[in-house]
Amino acid sequence: MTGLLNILCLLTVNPDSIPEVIDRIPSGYNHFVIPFLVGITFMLIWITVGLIRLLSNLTREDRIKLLLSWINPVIAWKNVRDLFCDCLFHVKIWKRKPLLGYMHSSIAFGWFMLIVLGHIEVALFVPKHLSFSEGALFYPIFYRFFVWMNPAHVALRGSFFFFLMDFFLLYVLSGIGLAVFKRFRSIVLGMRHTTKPSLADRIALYSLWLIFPLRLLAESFTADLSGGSFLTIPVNHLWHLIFGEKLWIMPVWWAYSISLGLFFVTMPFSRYMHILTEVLWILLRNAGIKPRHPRKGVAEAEIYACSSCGLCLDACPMNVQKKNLKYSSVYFIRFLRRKNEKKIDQIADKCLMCDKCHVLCPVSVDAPALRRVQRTTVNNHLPYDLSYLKAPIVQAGGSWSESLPMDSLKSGSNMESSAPEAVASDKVLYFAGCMSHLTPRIIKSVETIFKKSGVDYVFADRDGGICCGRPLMLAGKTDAAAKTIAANKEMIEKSGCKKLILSCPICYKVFKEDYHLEGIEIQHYTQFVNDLVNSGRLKPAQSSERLVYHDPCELGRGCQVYDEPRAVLGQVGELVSAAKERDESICCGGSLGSLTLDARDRAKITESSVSNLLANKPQTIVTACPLCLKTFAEAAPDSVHVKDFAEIVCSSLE
Amino acid sequence: MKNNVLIIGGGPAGIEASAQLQRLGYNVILIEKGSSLGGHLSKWDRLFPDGVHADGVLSSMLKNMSGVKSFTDTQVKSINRLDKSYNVILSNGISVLADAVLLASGFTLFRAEKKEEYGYGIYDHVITNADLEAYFSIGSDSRIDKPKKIGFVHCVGSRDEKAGCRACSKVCCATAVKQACEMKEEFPDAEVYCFYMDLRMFGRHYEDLYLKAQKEYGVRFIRGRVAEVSENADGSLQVKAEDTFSSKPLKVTLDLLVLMAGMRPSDAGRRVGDLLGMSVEEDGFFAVRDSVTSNQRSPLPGVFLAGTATGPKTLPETIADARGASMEIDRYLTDVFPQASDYKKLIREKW
Amino acid sequence: MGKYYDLLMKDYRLKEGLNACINCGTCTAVCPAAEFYRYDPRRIVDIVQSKDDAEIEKLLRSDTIWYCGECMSCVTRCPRKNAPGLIVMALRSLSIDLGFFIDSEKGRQQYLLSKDLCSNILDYGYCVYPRRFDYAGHPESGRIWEWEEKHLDDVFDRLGGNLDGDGPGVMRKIPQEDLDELKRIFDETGATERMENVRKAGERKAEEMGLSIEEFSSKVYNETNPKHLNQ
Amino acid sequence: MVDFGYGISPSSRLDLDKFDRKTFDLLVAEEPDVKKCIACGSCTAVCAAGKFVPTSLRSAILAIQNGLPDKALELLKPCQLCGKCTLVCPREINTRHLILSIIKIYSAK
Amino acid sequence: MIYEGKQKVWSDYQKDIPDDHYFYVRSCIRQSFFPASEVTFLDITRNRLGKDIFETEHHTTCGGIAYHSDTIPQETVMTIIARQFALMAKNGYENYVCSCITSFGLYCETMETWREFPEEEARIKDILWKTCKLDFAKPKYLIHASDLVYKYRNLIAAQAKHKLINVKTGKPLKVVEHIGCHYSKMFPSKGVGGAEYPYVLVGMIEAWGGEIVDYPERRHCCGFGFRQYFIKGNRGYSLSNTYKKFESMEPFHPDLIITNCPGCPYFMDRWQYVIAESTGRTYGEEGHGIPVLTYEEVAGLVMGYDPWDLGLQTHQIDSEPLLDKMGIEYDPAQKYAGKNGKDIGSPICPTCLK
Repeated sequence: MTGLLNILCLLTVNPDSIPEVIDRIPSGYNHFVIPFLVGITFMLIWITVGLIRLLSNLTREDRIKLLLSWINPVIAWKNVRDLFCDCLFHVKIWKRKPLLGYMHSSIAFGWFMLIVLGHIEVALFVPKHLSFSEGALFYPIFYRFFVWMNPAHVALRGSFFFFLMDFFLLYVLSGIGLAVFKRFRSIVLGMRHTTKPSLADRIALYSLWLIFPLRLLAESFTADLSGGSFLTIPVNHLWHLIFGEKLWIMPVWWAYSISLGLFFVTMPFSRYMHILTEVLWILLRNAGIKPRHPRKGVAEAEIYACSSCGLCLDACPMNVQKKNLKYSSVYFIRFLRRKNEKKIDQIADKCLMCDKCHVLCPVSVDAPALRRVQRTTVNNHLPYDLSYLKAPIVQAGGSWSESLPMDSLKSGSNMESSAPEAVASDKVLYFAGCMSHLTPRIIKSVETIFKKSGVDYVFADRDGGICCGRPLMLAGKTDAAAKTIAANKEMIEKSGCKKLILSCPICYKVFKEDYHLEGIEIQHYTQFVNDLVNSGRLKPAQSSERLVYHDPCELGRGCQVYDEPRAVLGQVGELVSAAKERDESICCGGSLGSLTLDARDRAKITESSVSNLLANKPQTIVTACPLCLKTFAEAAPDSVHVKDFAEIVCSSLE
Repeated sequence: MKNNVLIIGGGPAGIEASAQLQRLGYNVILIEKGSSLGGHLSKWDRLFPDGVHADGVLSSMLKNMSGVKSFTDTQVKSINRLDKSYNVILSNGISVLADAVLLASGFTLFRAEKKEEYGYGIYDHVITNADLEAYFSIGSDSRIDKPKKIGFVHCVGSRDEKAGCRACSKVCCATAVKQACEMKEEFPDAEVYCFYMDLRMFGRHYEDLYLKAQKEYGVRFIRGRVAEVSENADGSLQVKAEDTFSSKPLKVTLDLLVLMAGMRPSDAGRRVGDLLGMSVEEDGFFAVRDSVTSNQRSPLPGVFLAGTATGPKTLPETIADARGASMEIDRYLTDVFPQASDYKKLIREKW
Repeated sequence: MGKYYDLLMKDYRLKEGLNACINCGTCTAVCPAAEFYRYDPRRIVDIVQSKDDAEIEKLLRSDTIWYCGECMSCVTRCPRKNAPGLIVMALRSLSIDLGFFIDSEKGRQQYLLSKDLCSNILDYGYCVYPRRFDYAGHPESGRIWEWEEKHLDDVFDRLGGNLDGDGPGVMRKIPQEDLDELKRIFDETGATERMENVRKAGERKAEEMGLSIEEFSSKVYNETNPKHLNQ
Repeated sequence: MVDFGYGISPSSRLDLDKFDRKTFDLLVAEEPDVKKCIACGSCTAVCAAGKFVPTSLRSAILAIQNGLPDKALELLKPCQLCGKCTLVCPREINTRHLILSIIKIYSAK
Repeated sequence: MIYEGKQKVWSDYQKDIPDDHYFYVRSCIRQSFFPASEVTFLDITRNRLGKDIFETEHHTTCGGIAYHSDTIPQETVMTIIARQFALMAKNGYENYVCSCITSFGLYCETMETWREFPEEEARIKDILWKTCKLDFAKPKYLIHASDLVYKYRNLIAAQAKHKLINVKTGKPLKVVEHIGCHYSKMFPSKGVGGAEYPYVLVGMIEAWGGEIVDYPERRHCCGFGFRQYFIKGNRGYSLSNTYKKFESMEPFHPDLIITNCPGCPYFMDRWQYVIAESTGRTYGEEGHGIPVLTYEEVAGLVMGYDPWDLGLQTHQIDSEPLLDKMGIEYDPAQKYAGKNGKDIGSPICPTCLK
């Protein structure tokens, strides 16, 4: 009240001598800011402590990696871009669900702008309040309360900021509106499933909802004193119409401050922590640091960067059955936060590792990787004995006495005679892999293609070889995987071939990522065939067969091989598209990724995957993975053929 | 005129055939050596694969044959062939002039004591599948005393040349698995083992029964014929077999051993067969005209066969067989009786 | 295909002992050898009826066929009236006739068995002859035999025996003309020939192993490879 | 003490009385499929590791039921988890998880 | 255990045993290790029962042990057997009684082979004529000596001086019976009581007042196994099987084991000693073993023969506890004495067994 009084007495003096903005309350302080102060301080302390803990959990080399990444211009630029695109504009969401994208970005970016502009105003009009002693922590937030606007001469500059502030406030409010709406009718924003919010989430959510309406209320109450624009001023008049001269300013500012305080206090316990953690996660992620523990270190940033937006719910192929929702990444991460070991373990084992949730995540939280780390902590130490892979096997139970890996090298039929050591480097090495041996039609077709295009090749595992190691990795048996990898690596290097062709995406991914075969080009046969076609060594005849191509998880999302197979298939038949493809393609359900998913659940997934492929009435489903092939072959309706990429290419050569 | 049809044997086959033939308008006389109709079915508690109650099945079958003249405690005294028909004198004094005779004499259970090494009738806790069914319906058997470990031996008196029967009895596997499940229900914490040579779960839903036994009841199936049973000091049984999957001899202590006694031809049936001079095959069951197209015809004109008289069958098969026999008889009677003129020729060429 | 099988089929014991095994395992279940050796009579019958020469030859050269104790318990049990015990005997005969027996440690033992048992028969007309049964070689025969061995004549005398005596009675001397008849039977029925072959094969093996006959004999008599036992 | 030069041989007869129900129930809780095996041998037939060493899921399951868990472990340690057995199993047993679970539970003690 | 059940089985397996005029053929092992048993058997049949039982010094081993050690071909043993039959015929007998179970089994097997393949019998006939100028006739009755004792069990009981009863408690002795594998396992119908519950020894035990105990491994082989015993390296097999039997019968606390095979008593007697020596395990009362006797010895005891005349001292397991239970007088001093009390020393007493 005293404040108001001395404004009035000022008014009695010459208006022109009065500046544009007057510090209405010289102390720059009022009790109502306390709730906000408490909240913000608590939150700041919390994240500082958390940050320190997190960084201390990083290994030394990881910490160095992080520092280096900042001075590396490429990464630095990527950081900036990602921070804007992912944190503020939520570009990823925009791309998939514009309305949802707008909702997220409006709140994030709008609020961000309100804060920034608020500080600019303070800097321009009452700079002294930027000093900590003068309430830098809260003053800019409640700027509108503390100042008096001289209606006599509002410079353009001032009204410009009034406009911006009102504009962004409106912008945020529109987002909030959508959010509230989404709570009740999520489907409208393109989400079939949404996460169940925890208690903390609810409190934070509701306080968040309240913050901006209350801000509008508060600022509009004081608009006639502290100024406003197209939004606050009319509302202010409205209030006066309703309540007359006397407006209860203090209560609304209190409420506003309380809602802010409440939000910040609950923030660390709610999904909204992601607003801040995202930043850190993006830095770590871009620095290329991989989690070594499902909860500690990078993982912590990762799991707190998850906004529980629930986009992964619809992404997850398991969720064709509602009962499986609880196995989705968002819940996995929630349980990681809550350290619920039993649930963590259970959920970690279910996942198919199709990687869709990772690819579609607005902040690229790599939940599959976290699940794998979790599996490692449980399974890696389990006893195993792969010693037989090293030494030559002599009369091991069965009748075979050949040594490994060299003698398991058998040359292709168009060079029968040559012994492995005689293999020249211009030959390609074909490694079919375990699964291809269960689908001989793939092997047969690949060999035919080799022969028809006059490719000299060596068949590395004609009568069975050693597993590529990925299945072991997926099961978390990292050390065991290293053994099989070493054995295969030795075999490949000894073969002398400079090019390795794989017919199984599972192999392909692990060979590419974990084998580190210096000087050896690794190709999936879809890529190889594509090269053959482009170089004219292979001339497929176009047919009118309507084909749909299924992207195998490991090949597509896993290794970003989307175009080569399509390029070839386009020349083989009439390529129609599936309802969802590429990034969005649906796992066939046969994946080795899941440890505990049972046959029934898998069947359901296969069903949905097939119907997705049949959207445009193809005659033939083409895939490029033995596992997918087998899975589809058993599940697809008799009216459609299921063929392997190599097979269909083969048939086009006759 | 109404032809007389004599049906010998009041088990499922006889009952079903009599019901059918009566509906076709023949004058059916059914005789049964036992004191009640139903044969083995009346002694069984529940039936595989889905465990329907035997008495329900039987009573519904009996309902269908109401009105048929049936004589229990009655056997064939003499039977001789007149020109077209058979003159049969029954043990109860009645004599019947039957235009067709259906032999539905069924089977008898293999006498388990003949497999001496299993010690049925010698060891205190060895019983047969029939004993177990009785236990299920009556609810008590001194030999069954809260068993903690139970074994089922398949192929007792089947697929066993020493026991005089090379053939498979067809129903034991499914019965064993059914009874194994029932025992698990009765004694949930008991270990239940099935010793089999081949699991012949050939029928519809039989494999489901097998899966259920494994999944829900945790019955352990051991591929190996029980070789020897002996009694421990405490009265429990020591059972020896080979786990042929591991190629190792195996020993287990059991509190109860159930022998799956197989199907043997019935002695009473053989008696009538001898009276008629009907031939039996090596397995002791009656020979049929040909095993594909006329399974219900005996080599004798006017004499037909149904049910397990011609070898092991499941209950549904028996019933179907009885219906088949009824049709054959109907065809025979309508064929033979109206025009008696070229009867001999007709018989020669057709019957 | 079936070469060895046909040879085996010449043996009456196989004619009697093999008729379509159904692999039920009753034989193995009661087999005394199956529990202590790497042995499964069922498999043997199965291999024989497979007529697979390679598999049968493996068998003939292996230790496996020598594990059986010929107690014939299996014969009682088989539901197909097979006699695994007899089949093993036929296999052993063939293994000896083909000279395969010498390849396996257990088969080699035929060298000593043939030497001792046949000479007992030909020299005395008995399979077992107490003067040739020494405590040193049979410590399990116990302190009592150690004593009996020392006082064999007195003991037999005391117990109403007729050790090496004329006329009938326990352990009497069997007249030479009867022994001669036995010898003629041996010659005529191929026993002598088998003895000779086994002897020669043994001596050859001894040489091969670079052992004197004595060393070879004691090796064969005393040694046994733990791999025979099955845990 | 006389040295006879030989002794009582260890028995290799399977003794089902030695079957450990408690631990088996743990396994069943972890992976119920273990009960569904019909010992058809498909898994052993396709096994990638089986090409080099004797390993067999079928035999391992039997070994457990016959009270020889250590034998089961030995049979499963060479497993490369390649998953071929899962694809060929006629009873749709989740073989990979079963193998992991067996090793987890029976190597625990 | 349901006794009536067993009786039914027993009644199914009765075999004709002739009343008189037997041709006796001896057993290699019984002669070597239990000479008194055969002496006693002949004495009982001839002098106590007044039967005509003939033995010729010309008969030999049947070659069974050599045959089952696979050292001689089947036709060799068949011819030897034919020769024995010829000797029987030559001396005008047709009831063939053999003392050895291996022989008995072999005779049965041979007869069976000849029945199935008459051409083989003809061939052997020729060989026999060629080698020995002998012609044979198959016996009318082929029986084992224990069948004979079984047949006369009640006559023997009638003359009994002692019964298989513990004179202190008045309770029947617990007796385990062990049947030689080759007695009826190959041809159940050839043995009294068949293969599963042979009655030949049980009948004696019952007739003489004992109580039979049936234990799980009753049917199991003693483990002789021919080559499995003759070669030292194989004896683990033999030992292990006896061990298995004793472990199985131990809970029944038998007082006595009676056998009808020459080898089994030797092995079950000596292996008890080896088990005691190498593991310290004993199966009788307070550190004693369980006496394993031949049916002749038991018959002898029942009829009041002097234990030392029966040769019980030639068992490694002391029979004194049994004799005491049965209330049989004996002179410990005479145990190891030679003929007419001649001092021939005595064996070292093993410490492992009482």
